[in-house]
Amino acid sequence: MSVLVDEDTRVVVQGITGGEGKFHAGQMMEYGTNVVAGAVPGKGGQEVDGVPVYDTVDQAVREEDADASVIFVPPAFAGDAIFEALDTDLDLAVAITEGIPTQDMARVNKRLTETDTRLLGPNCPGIITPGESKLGILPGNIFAPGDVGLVSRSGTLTYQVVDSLTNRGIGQTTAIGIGGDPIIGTDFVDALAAFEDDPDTEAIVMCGEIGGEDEEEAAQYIADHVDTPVVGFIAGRTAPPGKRMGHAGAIVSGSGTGTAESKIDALNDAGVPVGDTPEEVADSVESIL
Amino acid sequence: MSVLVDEDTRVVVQGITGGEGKFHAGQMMEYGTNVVAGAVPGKGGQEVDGVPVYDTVDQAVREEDADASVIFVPPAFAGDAIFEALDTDLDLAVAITEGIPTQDMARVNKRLTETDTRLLGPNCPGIITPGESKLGILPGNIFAPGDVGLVSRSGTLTYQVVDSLTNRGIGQTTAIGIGGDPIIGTDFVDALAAFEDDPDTEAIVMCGEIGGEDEEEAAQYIADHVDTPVVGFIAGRTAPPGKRMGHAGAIVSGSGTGTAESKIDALNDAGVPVGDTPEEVADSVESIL
Amino acid sequence: MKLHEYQAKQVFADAGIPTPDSALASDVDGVLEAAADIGYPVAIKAQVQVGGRGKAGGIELVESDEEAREAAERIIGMDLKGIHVERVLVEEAVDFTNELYVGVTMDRGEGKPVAMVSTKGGVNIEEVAEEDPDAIAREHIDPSFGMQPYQARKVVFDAGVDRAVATDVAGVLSTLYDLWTSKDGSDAEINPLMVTADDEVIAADAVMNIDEDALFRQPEIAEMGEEAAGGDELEQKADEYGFDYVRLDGSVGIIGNGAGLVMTTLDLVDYYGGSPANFLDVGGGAKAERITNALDMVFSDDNVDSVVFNIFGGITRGDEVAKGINEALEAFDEIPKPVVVRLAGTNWEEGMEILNEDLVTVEQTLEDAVQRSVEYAEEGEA
Amino acid sequence: MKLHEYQAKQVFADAGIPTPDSALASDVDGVLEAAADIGYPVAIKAQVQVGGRGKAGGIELVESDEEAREAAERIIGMDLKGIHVERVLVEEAVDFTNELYVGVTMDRGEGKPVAMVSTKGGVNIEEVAEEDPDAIAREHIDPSFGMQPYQARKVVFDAGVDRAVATDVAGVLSTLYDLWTSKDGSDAEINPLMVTADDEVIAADAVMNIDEDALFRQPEIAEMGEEAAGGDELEQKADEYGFDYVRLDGSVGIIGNGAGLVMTTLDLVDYYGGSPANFLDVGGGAKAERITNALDMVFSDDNVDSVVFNIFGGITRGDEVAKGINEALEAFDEIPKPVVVRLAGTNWEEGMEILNEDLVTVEQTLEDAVQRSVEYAEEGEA
Repeated sequence: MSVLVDEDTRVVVQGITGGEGKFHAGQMMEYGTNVVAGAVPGKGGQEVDGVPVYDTVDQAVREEDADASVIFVPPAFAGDAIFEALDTDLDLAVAITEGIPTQDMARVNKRLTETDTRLLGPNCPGIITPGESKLGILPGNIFAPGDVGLVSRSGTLTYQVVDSLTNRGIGQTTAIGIGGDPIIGTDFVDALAAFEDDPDTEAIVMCGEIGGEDEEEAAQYIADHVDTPVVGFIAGRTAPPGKRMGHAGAIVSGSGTGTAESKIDALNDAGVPVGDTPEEVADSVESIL
Repeated sequence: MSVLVDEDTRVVVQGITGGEGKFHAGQMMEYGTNVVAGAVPGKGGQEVDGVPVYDTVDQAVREEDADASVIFVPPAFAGDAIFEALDTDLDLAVAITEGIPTQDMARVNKRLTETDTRLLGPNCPGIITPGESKLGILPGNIFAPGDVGLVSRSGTLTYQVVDSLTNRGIGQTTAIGIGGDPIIGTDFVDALAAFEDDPDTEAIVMCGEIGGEDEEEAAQYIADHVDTPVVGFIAGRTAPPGKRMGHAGAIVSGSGTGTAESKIDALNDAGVPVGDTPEEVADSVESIL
Repeated sequence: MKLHEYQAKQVFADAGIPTPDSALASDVDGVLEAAADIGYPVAIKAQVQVGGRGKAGGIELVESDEEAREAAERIIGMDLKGIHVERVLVEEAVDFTNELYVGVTMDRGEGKPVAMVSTKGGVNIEEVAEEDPDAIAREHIDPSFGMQPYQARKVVFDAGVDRAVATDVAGVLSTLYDLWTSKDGSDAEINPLMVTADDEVIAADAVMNIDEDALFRQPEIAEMGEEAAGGDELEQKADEYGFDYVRLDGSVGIIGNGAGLVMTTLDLVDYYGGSPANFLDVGGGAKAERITNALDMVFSDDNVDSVVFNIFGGITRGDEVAKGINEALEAFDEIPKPVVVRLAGTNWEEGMEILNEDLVTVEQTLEDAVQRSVEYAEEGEA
Repeated sequence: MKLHEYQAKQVFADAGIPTPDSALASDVDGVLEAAADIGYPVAIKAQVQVGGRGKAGGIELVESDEEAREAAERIIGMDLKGIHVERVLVEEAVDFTNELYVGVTMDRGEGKPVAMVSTKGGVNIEEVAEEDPDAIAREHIDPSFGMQPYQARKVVFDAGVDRAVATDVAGVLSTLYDLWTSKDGSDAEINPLMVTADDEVIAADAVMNIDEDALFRQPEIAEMGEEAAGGDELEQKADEYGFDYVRLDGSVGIIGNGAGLVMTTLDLVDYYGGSPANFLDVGGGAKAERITNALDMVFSDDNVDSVVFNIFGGITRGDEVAKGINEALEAFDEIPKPVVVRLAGTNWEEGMEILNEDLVTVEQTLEDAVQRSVEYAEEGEA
């Protein structure tokens, strides 16, 4: 089994006529994702690789009975594209776009309280249920079906950890990249809840990084609600306070929370082993399964 | 018994230092209303007729444990005053102010979906539980405690109908003036639901008027959910289509709904007798009790 | 408050919505001068606040000075549905291939703004709404966020607007929404929004109604409103006095406080066989002077044969009302029309004491007061 | 992006926030001229992007030409926490009775804007936040509605601001919020907002940081940003190249793709006993030229003794990376520092084939690559 997406997920690609959108729509279809429509204003009636394009997401969802969208729209227009996705009956919208202005995301964040559509991202690699469906830009070939649920704030770190797992023959139920921006939709807690509900997920790997307090909140949530074993990893142990390290979220304020130490302590307190290296994470998972 | 307000209701008066606010706060207290605080920015620390004034509604609510507010604030600032009231733990905010710009009320209307505080009004006479508490500008002396719940879009029409009832010895549980503006908080359906839940309300009088479709919706609600007998009255039978009659809400579009005829038909279909005159309303109520 | 077409067009043009070249004129020379500047053909359009101007002969397309002179002479000064035409807009005639409707208004039932687009523009949109409601695409707007770009596109595409102009039409709609909010509009409409052969869009008409309750924060619009004032002479007077007043065609003049109660009084006049001459709400808390003005209003209406005064005091005080009635009537040597007064509520007893019963007929109940006024009116007509 | 004080003050003043008279100067004559215009006493304030300017000697209050000349000579051209002072703001010295703090920022945990007011202004507000958090009143703002007037008042009254100036302070806060939204601010602060003896408020300092992701729609601010650029020479270079780069003080240069993975690489360098010289994220989908630039960056750092290149390809392709590495290194007669490369993910095999193994050390795993680079660095230091 899996969480959030599977082989039946019907996907609309917002921005399918753009360079990124077209390339990754192709990659997704090659992986087996059921891409049923594209949505690009003014391009309705066209086709991209056999996929019909609509002028609005609403039309695409209604005509093709889509239940998820992936957003490849430049940052200036991505906030609006997310709003458009949230104003439909979609179950899931995955925003890949990096560099969306924070105030646009604050407005999206408010809108999220008013919709039943789940947002993943932005600035995330997407989500993959190995062997079934991938929504986003994750390199499908490093994943393998299996029992481990993975949730991560970082794209390439996810690949690194997954690679370590897959190389040992440990597959994944679903891997979720929640994105590194300060304001995101689905967060660690949401993803952990989804994995906890999935009977096939035997262990969860959670890759966090410095900045914010999401990992601390996740640790509390694990202590209170998660029976599935969790293994953690925190990037940025050596980051100096006050410096922004790439991800907008990855800034250490120096005020005690948000540091790697506080996150690791919180996870350990919740009974979550935290690996010093990606290989140690894989070791821990191996010992659990 | 009563609905929404009773002798225990602790009231803060927004705008208590203004002419209207001061006068009606006095009238309310004279009637027995438990006015515990005033709220006027910059006037915190003062007293009005022994009532302590605070700079913010939040402070007034926290310090005096208020659970309802009455808003006497000029139209230019009333939208903001309502927002302020809705952002507290108050159960009820009663906006008396007439002439609030419609777009301000559209924003308030959105905010109402996000708060647990009930709004009554604006442009309404308020609410009274005879013998216990009055919030607003209704002339207390025409009301008497009793078994009839009354809800009305119009202030003076309410007085007319109540007067007919009281003169016959028929008292009221609570009388609610919902206001005549196109966008209001508590509507007929909300008031009907409250009266239906009140074991002491033996009959309900509902005074509507032309314009909008609230009476039609109320008729449907009565048919579906209200067992308490209801008597109706609709003002504006002789109003020509397309003319605005005082209340911003009282405009007949001429497109079939919103007319007195459509409202009376809808109420009759729901088993509600509609009086041709206020005295006929009183006759009907008398025959029910 | 309704702006004139030329005013609304100016507001739209200032915000960047394409409008035809035009100039305002109030005499024949002005029309000819404007037409020469713009170049024939031009439309000459009466600037009056009535619907169906075209059908009523208030709009004419002309191709020469001769035609322009003829049209100007006919239209300027004409009586259009009761309104005197003082000015015309002389406007570039635009060749079009399509006519769209674009509008923003408040959906009072939902308590939300709504944006509307239709490809059936250029005709009476209310008729379209009734006969073919699906021909109008609608999108409700969350007023806290405002109209999002995708919503403008959505309603435009849903209406079936041609893709070649969809982006431009969505842009016009977004601007219209922004104007509607920033100017406190109640309705903002462009009908038709013309589409030209080379896929340009241009606002051939412009409607902008403003929420009167918001005029205090719209000084520029309020100034336009002074120019835009129109309508019946008595209704203009009511505006000056600040009354909610509607003129009807019966014979019983009606004055009261509170819209619901005044409407009920009208209904009772009808119920007892009379016919209301007007709706006049003096509002809450009226003082003596306001009452005097109200009586002046109603006496000014030649149709009125009797007057019924129905006040149920809440914040309005009976003694103030009585004082106002006395003052108004004592100014006459002879009372022009019989006046029936019914006072109830706050200070009604004080009012009764003050009231000069030589000048008015007093009744205790609403029903009696209305019946008596209907009788007086019948006598007056007889 | 952080604006200079003088730029932020101009933005604030244009929006109607009271600021002291001031002028920018870049030499002694300019300072004296400005001081003469403004009138003594004036403050001379170094315009550099570092905290604690005052304590570091970058701000001086002067009362005469003599003092002004002395201060200007000392401050202009001085090195303030590593930054060369090129300009000073000469500013009217304001007499005050109170110093407030007023700020707007994004609460990332809540995903909402937050407005803050404190009567403990004029000092390091972060210290106040830590030592006496109740001294700062906070109000979260719903970004769909924007800051409501009552919210500005609420946070001002909750902070205990004197009623005599509360309305003015709430007005400044409202303007600050509007600026923060309209200019895509990440932080907007006034510290101190001075209160004068006659109850006027005036912004004695101004902080405005802008969301870099929003600069595309803030052309005026972006232009200011070109002037505002500052910081370490290498970090300026990184800005030009468009890298996320942070300089550290170790000896292992680190290049990778994706913030999380690069941070992990830093952590592993530390784990295996080395010390990172930098954080450098080439981002997603980097092409050969970008890789070449990244190597140029790292080689420019004298502290670097070895380089580890860790790429896990998703949208980044191993062959492009390999091509970039070859191009960068083939330009040297002698490779300046040993480079360890680890390629994984998309097209890693193609990359391995292309890579000139005479110029770099190739490792298959992240752990091996890091360990090798740490060894090289130790050798280099030795």
